[in-house]
Amino acid sequence: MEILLFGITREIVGSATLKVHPEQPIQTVGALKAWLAKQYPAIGKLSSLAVAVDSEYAEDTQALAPGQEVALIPPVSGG
Amino acid sequence: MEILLFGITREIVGSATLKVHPEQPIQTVGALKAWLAKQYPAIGKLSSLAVAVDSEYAEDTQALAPGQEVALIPPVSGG
Amino acid sequence: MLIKIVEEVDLQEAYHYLQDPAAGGIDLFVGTVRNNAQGKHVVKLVFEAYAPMALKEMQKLAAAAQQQWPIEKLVMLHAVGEKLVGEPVVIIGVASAHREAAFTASRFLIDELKKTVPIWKKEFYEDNSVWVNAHP
Amino acid sequence: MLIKIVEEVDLQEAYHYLQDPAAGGIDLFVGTVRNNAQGKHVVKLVFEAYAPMALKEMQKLAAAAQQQWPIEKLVMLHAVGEKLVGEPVVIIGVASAHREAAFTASRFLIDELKKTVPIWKKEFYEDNSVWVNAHP
Repeated sequence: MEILLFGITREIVGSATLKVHPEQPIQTVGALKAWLAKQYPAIGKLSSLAVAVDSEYAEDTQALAPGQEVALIPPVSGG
Repeated sequence: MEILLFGITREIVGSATLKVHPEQPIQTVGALKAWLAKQYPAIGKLSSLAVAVDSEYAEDTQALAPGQEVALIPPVSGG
Repeated sequence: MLIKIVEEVDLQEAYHYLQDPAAGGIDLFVGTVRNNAQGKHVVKLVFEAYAPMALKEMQKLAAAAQQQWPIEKLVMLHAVGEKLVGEPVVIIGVASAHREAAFTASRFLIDELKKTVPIWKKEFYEDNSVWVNAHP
Repeated sequence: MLIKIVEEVDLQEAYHYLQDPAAGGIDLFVGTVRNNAQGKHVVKLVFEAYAPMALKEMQKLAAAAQQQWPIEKLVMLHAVGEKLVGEPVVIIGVASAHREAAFTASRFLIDELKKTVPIWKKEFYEDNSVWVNAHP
């Protein structure tokens, strides 16, 4: 699974995409968030973290499947 | 006394200024309004009529004196 | 503050004036000639002002807004003369550190301008014309 | 509706698009770079967007505004890249028959844009920089 990164998450990871190769497959958005917070403690310290699947905000319970575009959405600050 | 006219009052009177020569001197703003409504019944039918003295809205009780700039202010509709 | 009665209001002039390093939000309201009034087809409008008094009244409104909200810059421009459908007639602009004040003050200024500033609008329809607000 | 993510937002483009014979009021909100944030002197901002999703989210907000208010035309433009103090970053514009809807819908659109649209701002001060809102 490849994840698009923006803003502070891009800086924390150090690249604009993150290839995720967990030992066990990550099945849901919530599981992805938990895995990321473990791998990158700085991500766990953000004031909030959302995940977008195919460019829509996704609930923690949403299933992840191959072929989807997955992106991390740290707290937005446009405008 | 010469009065500046705008909008519908200019059209009712047919000129941009009105020279007022009443038989008896007009002492106040209220008296001027009453005199005008008598001379020009169409002015009396406006939804409201204000008078400005030296380019400030004037109360009916305000005294009129020579040398002032007096203007009729029919209902405004700018913007 | 920039307060003027002009032949043509100019949005770029207003925006240029409003730019300010301390402003984070600029609200611009542009009143334009609508093709329809009370169900009648509008052909054009003609605006007339008692200019010295209109400027004074606009300056009073600007001062009242500056007392109520933290304003960096403020613009009030009003056109006179003939205006066709779609053309701009009035521009209100407020620059403030935060958008709340910019929106609220703009709204206040256009609402009050319509109530007190001695400017008159004649609406021309296809078959007649009328001074707006003149009669009940 | 005109919804774009661009290098430079253009007020004339927004106003040109918003002109409409049925519109009597056009509200334009311009968000600009302020020289100060939480008491710190701001040197510049850098904006980054997840563009495909940001456009989708802006379109959803525009659709929500059109459902709530009678809107003739609607514009949402947001810049990305480096912006200096005083420069415009975002333009929201609403044209409506009456000014009430134009003001209210503009305010709604900028408020909601700041909450949900995936765009990020990094503030650069004289001695450091920070992603806005990232930490509690």
